[in-house]
Amino acid sequence: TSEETPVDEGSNLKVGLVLAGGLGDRSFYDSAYEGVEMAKEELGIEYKVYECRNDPSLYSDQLVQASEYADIVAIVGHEFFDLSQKIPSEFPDVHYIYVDNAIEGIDNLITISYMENEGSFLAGALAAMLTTETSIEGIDEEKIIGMVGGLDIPVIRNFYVGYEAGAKYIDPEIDVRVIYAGDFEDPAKGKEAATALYAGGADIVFHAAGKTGEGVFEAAEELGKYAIGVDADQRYINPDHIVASMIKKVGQSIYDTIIAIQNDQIEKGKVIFYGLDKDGVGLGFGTEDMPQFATEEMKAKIEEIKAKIIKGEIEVPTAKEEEK
Amino acid sequence: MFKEIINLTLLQHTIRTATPLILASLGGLLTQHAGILNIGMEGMILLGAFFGVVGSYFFGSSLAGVLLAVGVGVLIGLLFAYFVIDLKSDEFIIGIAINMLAGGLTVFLLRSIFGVKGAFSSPDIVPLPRSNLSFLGGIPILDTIFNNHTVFVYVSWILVVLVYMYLYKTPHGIWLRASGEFPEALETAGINPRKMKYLSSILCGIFCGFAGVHLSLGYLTLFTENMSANRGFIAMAAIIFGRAHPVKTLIAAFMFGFFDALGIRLQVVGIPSQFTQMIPYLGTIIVLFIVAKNHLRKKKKVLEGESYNE
Amino acid sequence: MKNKKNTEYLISLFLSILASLVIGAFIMMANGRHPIVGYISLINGAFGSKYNIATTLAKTVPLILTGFATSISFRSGIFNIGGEGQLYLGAFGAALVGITFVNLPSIIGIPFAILISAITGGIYALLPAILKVKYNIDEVIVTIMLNTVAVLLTGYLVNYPFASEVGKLGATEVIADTYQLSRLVRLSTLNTSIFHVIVIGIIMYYLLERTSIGYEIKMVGQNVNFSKYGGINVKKRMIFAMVVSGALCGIAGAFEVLGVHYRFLQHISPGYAWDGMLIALIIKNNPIGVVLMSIFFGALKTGSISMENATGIPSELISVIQSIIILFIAGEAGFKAKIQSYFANRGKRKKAGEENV
Amino acid sequence: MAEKLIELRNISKQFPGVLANDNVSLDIEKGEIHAIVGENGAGKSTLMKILYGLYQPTYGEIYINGEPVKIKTPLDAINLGIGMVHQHFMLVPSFTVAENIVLGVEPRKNKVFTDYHKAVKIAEKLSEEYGLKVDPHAKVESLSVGIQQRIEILKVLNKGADIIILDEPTAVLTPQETEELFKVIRSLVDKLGKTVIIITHKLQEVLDLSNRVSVMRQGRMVGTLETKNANEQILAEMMVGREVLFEDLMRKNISKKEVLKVKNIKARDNRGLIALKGVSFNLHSGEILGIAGVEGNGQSELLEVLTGLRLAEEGSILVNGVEAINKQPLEIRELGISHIPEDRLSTGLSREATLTENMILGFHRKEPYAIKGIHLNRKKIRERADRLIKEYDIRTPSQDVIADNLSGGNMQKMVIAREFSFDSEILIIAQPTRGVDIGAIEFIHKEIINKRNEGAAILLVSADLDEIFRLSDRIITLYEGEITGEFLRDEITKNEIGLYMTGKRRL
Ligand SMILES: Nc1ncnc2c1ncn2[C@@H]1O[C@H](COP(=O)(O)OP(=O)(O)OP(=O)(O)O)[C@@H](O)[C@H]1O
Ligand SMILES: Nc1ncnc2c1ncn2[C@@H]1O[C@H](COP(=O)(O)OP(=O)(O)OP(=O)(O)O)[C@@H](O)[C@H]1O
Ligand SMILES: [Mg+2]
Ligand SMILES: [Mg+2]
Repeated sequence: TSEETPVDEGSNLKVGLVLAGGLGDRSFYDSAYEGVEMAKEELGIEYKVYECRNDPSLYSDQLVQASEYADIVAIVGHEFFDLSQKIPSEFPDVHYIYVDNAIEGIDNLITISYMENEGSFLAGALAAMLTTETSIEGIDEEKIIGMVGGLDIPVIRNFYVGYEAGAKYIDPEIDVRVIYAGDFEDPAKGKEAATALYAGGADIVFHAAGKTGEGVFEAAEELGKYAIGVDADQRYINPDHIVASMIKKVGQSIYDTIIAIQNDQIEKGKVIFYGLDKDGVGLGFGTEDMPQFATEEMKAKIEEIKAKIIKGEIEVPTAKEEEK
Repeated sequence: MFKEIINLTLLQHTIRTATPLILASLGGLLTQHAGILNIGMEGMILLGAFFGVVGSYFFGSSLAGVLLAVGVGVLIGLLFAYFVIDLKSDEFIIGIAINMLAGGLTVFLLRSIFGVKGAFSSPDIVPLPRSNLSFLGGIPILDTIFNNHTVFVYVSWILVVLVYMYLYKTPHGIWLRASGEFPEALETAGINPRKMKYLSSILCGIFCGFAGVHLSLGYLTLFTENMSANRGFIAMAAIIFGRAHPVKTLIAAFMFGFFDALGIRLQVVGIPSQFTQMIPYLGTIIVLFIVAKNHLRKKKKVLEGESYNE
Repeated sequence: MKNKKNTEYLISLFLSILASLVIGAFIMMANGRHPIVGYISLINGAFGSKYNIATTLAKTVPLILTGFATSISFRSGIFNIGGEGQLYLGAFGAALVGITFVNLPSIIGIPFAILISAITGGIYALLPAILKVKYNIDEVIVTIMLNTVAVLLTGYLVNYPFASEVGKLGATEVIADTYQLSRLVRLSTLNTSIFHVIVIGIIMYYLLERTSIGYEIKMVGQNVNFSKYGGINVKKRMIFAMVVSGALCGIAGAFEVLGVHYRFLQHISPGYAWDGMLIALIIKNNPIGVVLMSIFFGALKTGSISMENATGIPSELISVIQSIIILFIAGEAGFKAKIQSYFANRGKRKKAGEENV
Repeated sequence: MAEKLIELRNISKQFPGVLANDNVSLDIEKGEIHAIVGENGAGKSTLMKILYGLYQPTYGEIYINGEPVKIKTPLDAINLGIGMVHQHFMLVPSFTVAENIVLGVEPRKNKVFTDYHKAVKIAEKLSEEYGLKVDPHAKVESLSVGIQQRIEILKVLNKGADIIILDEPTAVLTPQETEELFKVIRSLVDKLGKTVIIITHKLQEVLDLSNRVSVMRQGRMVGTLETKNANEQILAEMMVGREVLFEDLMRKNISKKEVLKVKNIKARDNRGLIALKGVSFNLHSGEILGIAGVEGNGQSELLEVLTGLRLAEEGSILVNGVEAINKQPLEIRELGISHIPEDRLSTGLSREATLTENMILGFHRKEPYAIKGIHLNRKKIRERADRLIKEYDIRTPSQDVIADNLSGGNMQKMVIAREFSFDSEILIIAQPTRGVDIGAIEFIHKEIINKRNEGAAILLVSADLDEIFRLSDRIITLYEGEITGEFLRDEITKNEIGLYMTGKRRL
C-alpha cells in the first residue's frame, strides 16, 4: 500500500519501493521499508511503496508505475530478475536499485547482493556453540541444531548451506537438520516444524521463513527452547527465547545507495556485494537490556570467524556450489 | 532414524493439526446435510482467528475473544444463509466472495485497529488455557498424547459426539437432514426447511469461528494475514471424504493431520520437502481410491451371493 | 424470448454492479477517502491510456481461458476445481518445450508448445475424470488435492532438475526467443496470445452452443438418465468435457510462460483458475458472458492497483468492494424476485410465483 | 343439504405466464368423498396446494366451518385438520418408513431425543388400524410406488387429519392396489367420519367412489354435480369442452413378420436381487404385445435390458436377427428401437431443458438437424419442434419453455412425440397414459394404434389393465420375473388374467 508523504521543501527526490511480497513480514520487506523511511527522515525524500503480494501478474505493472513516479526505484525480491534487466533501459533517467540478486552492465541499475550464507555461517557457529551449553536452561549436550525454511528455493537454501557450514566449522559431528514448511505465511506450520525439530533433540532453531517463522518463536517459548531470527533483528519479538538474529541490512544498504546516487558517487551498472565486510549481513544480539545467552567468549569467537571470512581464510559455500 | 519419525510427538502433532479441521468440518457437514456446499469456510476461519485476537487483546480475556469470534461467526453465517437460501444465489460464488471478503477485511482491520500489517502478536493477547489433566500424570504415554492441549482440542472431540447425537438422535437433526435431502417433504410435514438451512449455516459460522480462535489463541497466540492457510478447503475435503458423517469426517481430519505430521518428519530423513508435502494430498487420493475399490468389490460379492437356479 | 431474458439479465447485472459500487463509495467515505476521486482513478487506471488498456487486456487472457474451462466442465455436471494444477503443469510443459527444442522455428515451435501444454493439462484432468466415472470418486476433492500436488511437483522440478543457472530464481531457464510471443504495447505484457485466445474463444463458443457434442455435454449435465436413454455416451462426454477443461487451463499456463514471463516461475499463477471459475459461475457458463466478465475482472485488478498508487486507497478496501460486487451479482436474481414480489404485494395483492413445490 | 365444511371462494392463482386458477369456487361438505377431475394443467393440484398452504392465492378467500381462515403454511393446514397426499410423493428417500410417517411430529424421550421405538410402534399401530401393511424399518428408497402411497396416507392419518386430499393417488397403482385404497378411503369416511377430496383422471373410479364430482377446465371451475347424476360421457365432455366419443379403435390386419426375438433373459435389480429369471417372447410387426403384471415383478428391469439401460447376465435379444443383448442404448436405437420410458420425469426428459432441446434428443446427430453429425442446424430443429407441438397438441406458450413448467400430460405428449417421430420398426412403450387426462388418453391410444396399423411392432407395459385390454393384440403376464401366461386378447377376461398376474395360476 502506498504511504503518501507530504511534499517536503528540502528535496523532492522521489523514491519508489517495489516489493515482490508485502509489508508486515517483520523481516525482509519491512527492513527494506525502514530504509526508505529512514531516507525520508534524514534526506527528506518522498516515497511510495508498490506491493505485489507475491502476485506475478503485478510485477511488471507495479515496476512500470513506480518507474513513472520515481527518480529512484528500489526493487526488492529475486522474482524481479528478468524485469530488472528490461524495464530500466526503458526509463534511462531513473536510477534503479535492485536488491537480492546480481545483474551487471545496465547503466542505471545497481544491484545489491547479500551474502546471506556468510551471515548464516555465523548463526550456525553460534547455534553450534550454544547447543552444548547445558548451563542454559532447556539445553542438553546433544549436538543437534535445526533450521526452518519457508520454501525450498535457492535463496533459502543459501541460508541453509551457510548455517550448516558454520555449525560444522565449530564441531564437525554436529547434526544440522532443516525442515521447509512449504509456506512463508503459515505460522502454525512453522510451529509444527520447529516442534518436530526440538522434539528430535535440537535446542536451537534458526528460521528463514517470513511469517511462518513467528510459529518457530512460539514453539521455542512453549517448549523452553531457543530460536535465531532472520533478516531484521527479531530479538524484540521474544527476548527470552530468541538468542540472536541473522541480520540482512536491506534497509541500510538501500539507504546508503540512495545517498550514493544523490551524491553521484556510484559506479554505474555495478553489483555491490553486501557481505560481512560491509556489515550488510551479520549477527544481531538485540539491545543491552535483553538477557544475553551468548557468552563473551562466544561473541569473541564469532568476531574471529567473521574476520577470517572477510580475510578469505574461511570459504563459505553457496547453495549453487552445493548442488554441483 | 526410525524413532525420529515414529514417536509420540507424531501423534501430538496429528491431534493439534487435526483440531481446526475437525471444528470447521463439523460446521461444514451441517450445511452439507442441509443441502448447502459451503466453500466459504476458509474465510469464516480467518475471521474467527482475527476477531478472537481482537477480543482477547482488548478485553484481556480469551473468553471475550471466543465470544467475539462466535458473534462474528453468527453474522457471517447469516450473510451466507441470506444469499444462498433467500436470494437463491450460487453457493459456490457466495463462498468464494466470503473468502475474498474475509481476506480483505482482516488485512484492512489489522491496519486500522492495530496499525500493523502482516502480523500482530503481543503479550497482551491472552491465550486460551491449556488442560492439565493431572489424573493422566500416572500414565506417561496417555499423558503426552492427551494432556496439555488447549481447550478446543477437547471441545472438538465433544462436538463430534454432540453433532452426531443431534443429527441422528433428535427430531431437530432429522429435520435438518430432511431439509437438505427433500425440502418439500419437510415443508409438507409442517416444518419450515428454510429455518433449518439458516440454522445449519449459522452453526457453521460458529464452528469455523472456533477453528479460527483455536488457531490464533490456542495453537498460536498471534494473528497473521491468511493464517487460515487453506484449512477451510481441507476441511471441505474431509467432509466429502467422510460423506458428511461426523465420525468418518473426524477420521478424515485425523488422517490429514497424520499425513502432515509424517510429511514434516520425513524431511529430516532427507526426502525433498516438495515430496513430503505432497503426502497428505496424494495420501488422501490413494485412500479414497482404495475405499472405492473395496466398495465395488463388496457390491460384486453381493451379486455373486445368490444364484438363479433355486 | 431467450434474448429478451439475456438482455434483462445483463441490465440487472449492470444495476447490481452499480449498487455495490455505491456501497463501496460509502466504505471509502467512511475511511475519509473521496469515492469520486477513487473511482475515476480506478477507471482511468484500467482504461486511461493505451498502456492501461493493454495491461487490463493482458490480465484477461488467463481469465477467459480458465473461465471457459470451468464452463465446459460444469455444464457437463463434472466439477473441475483442479484448474490451478492443470495450469501449472501446462505452463511447465510449455516451458520445457521452450528450453529443449531451442532451434524450432516459431511457426512450429509455438503451436507445439501450446499443444504440449494442452496435453499435459488434459492428462492431469483425465485422472480425476476417470476416478469419477469409473470408481465414482468425488472429483471436487480429488482435483483440489491435485492442485497442491501440481504446485509442489513443479516447485521441485524448477528447484532441482530444471533449476535455472542464474538469478537465485525458483524457475526454469528462459525459453528460446523463437517461442517468445511478441509484445503488442510498449512496457505492457500484452502479447499475441490475446489473438490465440480470440480464436480459442470462438471455437469454444461454437463447440458449446452449436454442435451436437456441446448439446450432449449440456444434456449430460442436466440429467444423466435422460442422456443415457437418448443414446449419449455419458461417461465419454464427461471425460471429454473434463479433458477439454484441463487442456484450456494448460493453455492458459502456456501463455503465461510464452507471453509474459518467458520461463516457468514457481508460483506462476496467483489463482487464475479460481477467478476463472468465479467468472464462469457468475455468468452462468454463458460463453460470451465469460469474455465480458473477464475483461471486467481484469479492469478491476489493473484499475485497483493504479487507484491504490494514485490515491492511496488501500487495495484491501478494493478486495472488500470486489467481494461485495460479487455478492451483489450473485444475489441479482434473488433481489429481482424480491423487488418484483414487493411490487406485486402492493395494492393488497398477495405474493405469487416464487414458491416452487 | 349437508353442512359446508370447506368453502373456497373466487380463488385465483397467477404464476409467471400462467393463470393456473381463475376465480375458482368450491364447496366441500362434511363426510363426503369429493372428486375433482380435469385435463392436465386444468389447475387441480394448484387449487389443492392453495388449500394446503403451499401456495398463496393471488385473490380469494378460504372458509372452514364458515370461518374465514388464512392458510399461510402447511402447518396452518395441518392444525386445521387438513392433510394432503401429493401427486409426486413427499417422502425422504434415505429415511425409514417409520421416520417418514412421524416426520414433523416425532415422538420424543426426555424431551430432546427421538424415540425411534415409539415411532415404529406408531407406524405398526397405524398400519394395523387401517390395514395398510408396511415395514416400519424399510428405507423408502427401496420401496415400490404402491407402498410409498400407503406411507403417504399413514403419514397424513398420523397427523390426525379430518380432511384428506389425495392428488391422483391411483395414477401409479395396480388394479388390486386401487381396490385396496378405495376400501381404505370408504372406511375412513364411513367409520371415522373423515372428509376426502380426490383428484383423478379415471372417470370409472370417480363414479365408483365419489359422492360429488367437480370438473375443472383451463383453470376455471366448470361445475359440480352429484355423482349419481353423472356418467363418463358427461364428465368427459365437461372436461374437454367438446364431445368425446370412445369409439372402438379400428385395427388393420397386416402381414406379420417376427422382428424381435427375446430368449431367456436373466437380470438383477438395483439392489442386486434377481429380477428376471429367464424371460422369453417374440414380437411381430403390426402387433401390440401387452405385458400385464403387478408393478415390481420385473417389468422395469425387462424394459431396461431391452433398451440397453441395464446389463443382462444371460440371454439373447435378436432384432431382425441381429444380436442386441447388452449393447449400448445408442446402438440399440440405431437398430430401430424407440422407447417411451415409464418414468418420464427422471428418464423421459430433462426438466431444465427447453422443449426444443428435449425433442431433438437422438436426432441431434442426424441429418438434417446435425450437418455431418456435428453442426446443429437450428432452423431445422426449431421447425421440427413446432411441427411436433402442433401434431401432438402439446399445450405450451412456446418451444422455449422449459419442460418443468408443463403439466404431467403435456410432458408425456412431448416424450411420445419425440419417440414416435423416429418412425422405428419397434416401439417399447411403458405406462403411456399414467397421470394423463381423458382427452390426451384418447389421443395417445389412437396414435399407438396408428403406429401398429402402419406396421410397427409394439411392446406395451402398463399397470392399467383397461389400457392393456384396449390396445393389445396379445397379452403375456409377468410374475416374479417369469412369464406365467400368454393369450390372445379375446381368449381371456380381466379377472382371469389377475390370477396369472399374481402367480396363482400358470400355463
Ligand atoms: N447420440 C447419438 N446419436 C446419433 N449418432 C451418434 C450419437 N453419438 C455418437 N453418434 C455417432 O457415433 C460417432 C461416434 O460417437 P462419438 O460420440 O465418438 O462421436 P464424437 O462426438 O465425434 O466423439 P468425440 O466427442 O470423442 O469426438 C459420432 O461421430 C456420431 O456420428
Ligand atoms: N410452480 C409453478 N410455477 C409455474 N407454473 C406452474 C407451477 N405449478 C403449476 N404451474 C402451471 O399451472 C397450471 C396448472 O398446473 P396444475 O399442476 O395445477 O395442473 P393439474 O390440473 O394438476 O394437471 P395434472 O393433471 O397434469 O397434474 C399448469 O399450466 C402448470 O404448468
Ligand atoms: Mg544440545
Ligand atoms: Mg396435478
